[in-house]
Amino acid sequence: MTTNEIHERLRAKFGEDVGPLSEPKVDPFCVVKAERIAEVARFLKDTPELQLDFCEDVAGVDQPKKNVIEVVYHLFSYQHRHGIVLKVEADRANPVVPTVETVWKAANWMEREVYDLLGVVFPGHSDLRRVLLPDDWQGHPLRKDWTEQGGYHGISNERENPLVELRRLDEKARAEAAALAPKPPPAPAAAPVPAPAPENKA
Amino acid sequence: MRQTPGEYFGNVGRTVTSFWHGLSVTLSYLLRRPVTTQYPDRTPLPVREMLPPRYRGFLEVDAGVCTGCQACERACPIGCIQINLEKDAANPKQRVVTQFDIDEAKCMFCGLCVEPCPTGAIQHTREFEAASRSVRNLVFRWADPANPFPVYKVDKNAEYYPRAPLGSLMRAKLEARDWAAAAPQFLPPEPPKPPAAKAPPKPAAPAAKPADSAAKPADSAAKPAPAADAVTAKVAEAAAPAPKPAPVPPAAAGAAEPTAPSSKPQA
Amino acid sequence: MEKLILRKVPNASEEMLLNFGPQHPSTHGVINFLVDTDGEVMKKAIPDVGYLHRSIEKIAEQVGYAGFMPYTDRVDYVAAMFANEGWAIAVEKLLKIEVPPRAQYLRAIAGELCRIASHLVSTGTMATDIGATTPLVHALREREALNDLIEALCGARLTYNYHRIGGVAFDLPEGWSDRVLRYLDHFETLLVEWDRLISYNHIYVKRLANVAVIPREMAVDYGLVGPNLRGSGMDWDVRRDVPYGAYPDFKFDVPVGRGFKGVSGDAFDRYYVRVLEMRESAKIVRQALEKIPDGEITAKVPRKIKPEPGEVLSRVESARGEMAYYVVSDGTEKPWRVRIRTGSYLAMGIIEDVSRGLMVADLVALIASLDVVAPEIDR
Amino acid sequence: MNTPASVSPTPYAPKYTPKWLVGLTLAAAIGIPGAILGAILLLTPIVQPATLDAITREWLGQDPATWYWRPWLGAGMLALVAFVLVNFGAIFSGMCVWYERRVAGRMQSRIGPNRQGLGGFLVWIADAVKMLLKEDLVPADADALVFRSAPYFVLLGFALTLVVTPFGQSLIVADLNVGIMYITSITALVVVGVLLSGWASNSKWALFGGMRSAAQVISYEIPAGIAIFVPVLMAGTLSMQGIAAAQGGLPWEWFIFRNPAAFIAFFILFTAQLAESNRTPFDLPEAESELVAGYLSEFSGFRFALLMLAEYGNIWVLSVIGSILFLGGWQIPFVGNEVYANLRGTGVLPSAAWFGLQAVSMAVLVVKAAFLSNVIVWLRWTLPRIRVDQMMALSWKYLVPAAFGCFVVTLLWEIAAVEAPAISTITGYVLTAGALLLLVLFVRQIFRNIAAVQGDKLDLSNW
Repeated sequence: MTTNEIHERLRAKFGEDVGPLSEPKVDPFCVVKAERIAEVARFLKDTPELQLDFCEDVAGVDQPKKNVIEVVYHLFSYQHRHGIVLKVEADRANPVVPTVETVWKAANWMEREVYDLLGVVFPGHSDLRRVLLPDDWQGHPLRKDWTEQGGYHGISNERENPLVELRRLDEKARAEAAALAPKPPPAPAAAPVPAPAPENKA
Repeated sequence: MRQTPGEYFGNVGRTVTSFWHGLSVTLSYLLRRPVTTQYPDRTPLPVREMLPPRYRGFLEVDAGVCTGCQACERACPIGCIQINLEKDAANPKQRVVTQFDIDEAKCMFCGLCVEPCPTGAIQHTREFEAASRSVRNLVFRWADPANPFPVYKVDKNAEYYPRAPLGSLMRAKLEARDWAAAAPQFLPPEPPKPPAAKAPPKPAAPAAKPADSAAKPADSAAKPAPAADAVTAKVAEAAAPAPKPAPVPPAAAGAAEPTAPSSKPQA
Repeated sequence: MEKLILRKVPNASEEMLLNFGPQHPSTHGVINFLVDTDGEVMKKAIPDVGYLHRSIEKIAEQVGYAGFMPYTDRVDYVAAMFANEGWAIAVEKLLKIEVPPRAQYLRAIAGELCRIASHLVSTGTMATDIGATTPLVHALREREALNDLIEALCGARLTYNYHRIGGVAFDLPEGWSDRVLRYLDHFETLLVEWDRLISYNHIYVKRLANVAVIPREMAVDYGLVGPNLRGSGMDWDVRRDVPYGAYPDFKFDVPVGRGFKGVSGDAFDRYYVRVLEMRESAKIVRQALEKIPDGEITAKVPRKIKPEPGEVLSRVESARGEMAYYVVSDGTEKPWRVRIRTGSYLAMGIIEDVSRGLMVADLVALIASLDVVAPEIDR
Repeated sequence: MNTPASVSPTPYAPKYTPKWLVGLTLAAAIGIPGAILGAILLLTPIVQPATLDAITREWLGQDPATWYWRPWLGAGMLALVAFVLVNFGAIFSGMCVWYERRVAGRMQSRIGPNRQGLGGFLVWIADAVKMLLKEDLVPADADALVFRSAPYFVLLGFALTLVVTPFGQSLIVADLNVGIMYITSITALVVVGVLLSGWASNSKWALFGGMRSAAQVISYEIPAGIAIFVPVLMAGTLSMQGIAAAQGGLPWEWFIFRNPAAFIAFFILFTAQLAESNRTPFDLPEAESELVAGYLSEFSGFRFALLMLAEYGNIWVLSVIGSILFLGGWQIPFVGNEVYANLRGTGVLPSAAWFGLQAVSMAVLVVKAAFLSNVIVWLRWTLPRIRVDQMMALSWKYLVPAAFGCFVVTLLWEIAAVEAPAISTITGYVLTAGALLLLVLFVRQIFRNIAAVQGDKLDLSNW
């Protein structure tokens, strides 16, 4: 069964709650209303001739332009060797998507990861905890507007960049060399010198 | 659980037979030659010379054939190469490289910088031993800021580029260095007033994380500093495999072979 | 905060909470298992991952398409070739590039050699976790020989970075295929010795057979992939069923666990499926070397990799099962979102439910038989 | 390399062990065990009460019955011998560690220790020195007193067994008439020490290890105890020397081949003693991949060294027990027990020829014990570890019934042997021939293994 046929079955069952199939740029997908996703998933898995028993991937994508967070479900059927991509769009302010863990156990950990990294809440999930990040982590890093918190429990995440520092030393030495007669690069004085931004970075 | 007599005595029998095989295999290894080599001091050759020619060791730059095109700098995903070009004070037409630094501590030896190089000036050597007391000493400087080297003019109909034998320059550097040498003393950090001056340390920060496996979750997803965008944008445009059949990708593998015939993998 | 609460030892009870890791000889990598034990029997074991999280998916949004290739090495550094391949295939799908056949074959050769190397680590650590020290060293010895071959091919032993978008980086070195064939002759005979050394050892069989059984439906439901899925009796292999690259050209069997020593889906099946897969990979490498075509090793790729907006999922059969790259492009030079779906991550999801009622020693066997690799879990 | 710059300026030359170190290694390898065994050879006959009495009477001119210092003389001599024996245990365990690492390396296609002296032989001395220099760490929440004392229980359980383990025909500190029972009871001290160390460490891994060890040792005492009674029945005595004297120097005169039940009982005893000394496949108490180091987790420095000493010393003890009970012990072929008595001479001290013969008997015993130790090491690097429940099942469902069966069969066998002594002799010939056949087949199997793997060949270089 092709993706189009699966999509038609969905439209027949759920009507307008299942959006149109996107024009196949690379992989076509269809947008499903968030509140119906659990039923859609149950339908896709239990219908014998669909039988999408393999929840291959549950991924979250942050779309600030559309002000939504997409949760993408890649479904596949070992039996019939066909698949379909579903998308659920959740509001960025408070993203809430019903869990499909009850349909595919595989969704358990993948939804946990989506919650962890994008902050999508899945009501009904058995244990919605952070997976990859520490429990006391602030924010959800895969959101586009996430800003790095400086260090973690006093552990700095800054590393000096010797390349830049060496350039600063060179600038200083050459400035002095230009000022006075040429002499070997002196031991660094304490005076901070404003280094111009490297041109390839600016 | 209950056992039939067959299972009961079958267990004994299988145990005996399987031990017979296993013990005979292990004992037979006493009569075979071990495969380990006694690194570093009991090998027939220095280990660097037993490595295959394509081995991706420390990066080496031959200033003699460097065109100063900065393709390697753009190709590097983590920005461990830094090149600074200026006009020569003597004749303004001549551009000179005042800084060509490679931070081997940050380099992940992916070889992406070697491919876009038009002349094969930057290549991976088979050197891998540069233990150093200070990580700052792992920055290899291929241009002397005091007297910068002029960029190399490529002439179109040259058969080959006069590149020094691969590894010779790096070997010389390593022979000269002292592993316990004092680290260069850096200038104190500046006041964060000019944003441009604060920016440079940033871009490497997010990208450098996977290089050191000790990365903390805290490092997850550093916000891309504006400078990072600039760097990585250049990466994307330049890191594609060089389409023109310049002697580069062959040179990456081939340059070592003529110069190092005895370096065929011994294994 | 629940994880922190879990760490509290329950007082005034017969039960004991073991922090099985993060530094433990038999958690492969840095994983923590919160094991609730009653004597030698486990109530349950709760995996606690994330110690190796390096935010590779976030990094992908900041380095370009080509620049991300070295990072994929770090996703699963025991079998980096497949992460490379998955990323390359995904971007090629986005760019609609046709990879030249010689590059396809080179990818297959490198991948299968890498699969053997990875399975060697898996089976060897399995034996060590069960308590036999010698097989691991034998396996690592063979892996070193394979690493020498791969090193001669792509210049690195661990983080290969061999694939490029549109092809591969290097062609075969001269005399290399003869070395590979000579090695495979040695390796196939050595697999027989391997079975005699450890696979059929009665203690080993008794430790693994009928232990940590995962029925087929459960395996599918929990999204197990690769050898773990096949060990549960599911006859599925992406290389054969969703063909990619040069795999349609090769003839090879897909070993499936049908209860070699116990019931289907037990730890021994998952282990032995890997042993059999090594043989199949050797067969594939032989065929590929035999009929590798001439020609280019890289397709024509624009210097600026700038795919049109769209999204794609690429599936490759990694050593730890199906590895899927979900890439969303917004038309710029940097991917908008990269999602790496790895086998180990989902395999961790099943441990809590399978571990109920096992013994502590069986937890070790379970972890080893699922062949989880910490960096692939945490990415 | 024809690129001059890429080779190091100094021509490359591999560095190998210097000559003087080779000499030192050989001296240590021969001198240390030679000295300790020689001391045992000389001292053990002297500390026998009879000899001491004779010395007191003849040389000191005192009546041993009344002389006040006589007990102190005996005590002093015994203290000296005890010192020698403990040192022997330490040296044996040290050398066994080196040997095990070396053999393990070879079995794993490695070289093993190779830096400290020739073949890395001095590594065990270096290890000992290192362990003595390490900090003697006691965990903060550990039960300090018990934690500190536990290793001594283990050491005691090992060292006391050396009192009745013979080194030769009369090279034994005290030939107790209940020698073998004494050993089985004393070795129970080891489990006390292990249990204490597991408990006192206040570490979950250590606790696991201690409990496992307790369960294991106690349940394997039983098959071991029953199996021991097979040679006891055949010899009619409990004394180690008596059991050894009841056998002969030639293989078909050994108890293991004298009746089929004994043949099985030997393996039962061997297995059970493996379990008692926590060796693979029974190393559950220190299962590295499950319990990080088991009851050893929290120990360091000197106490760790003591535990290791006891563990490896036990290898010697159980090898000696096996060879004494079943493999003819110190019996020299074609040398009957009366020869020793004839050579003894009438002097206060035995004659030199007697000492020579004792040395030969010691050599015979050491060779047999070394062979068994070798087998133990070899097993460790081949076999996986069994699970706890399987360990219990093996003991109670397999070994105990089998051992008891052997016991009963031996009982009947001995009754029959009284009627027809020939059956033991015939069985001896038959079983010896069978064992030889197995040996030949095994060697053949080994060479087949090497030939089976493409590209591997018999190669003894780089030993």
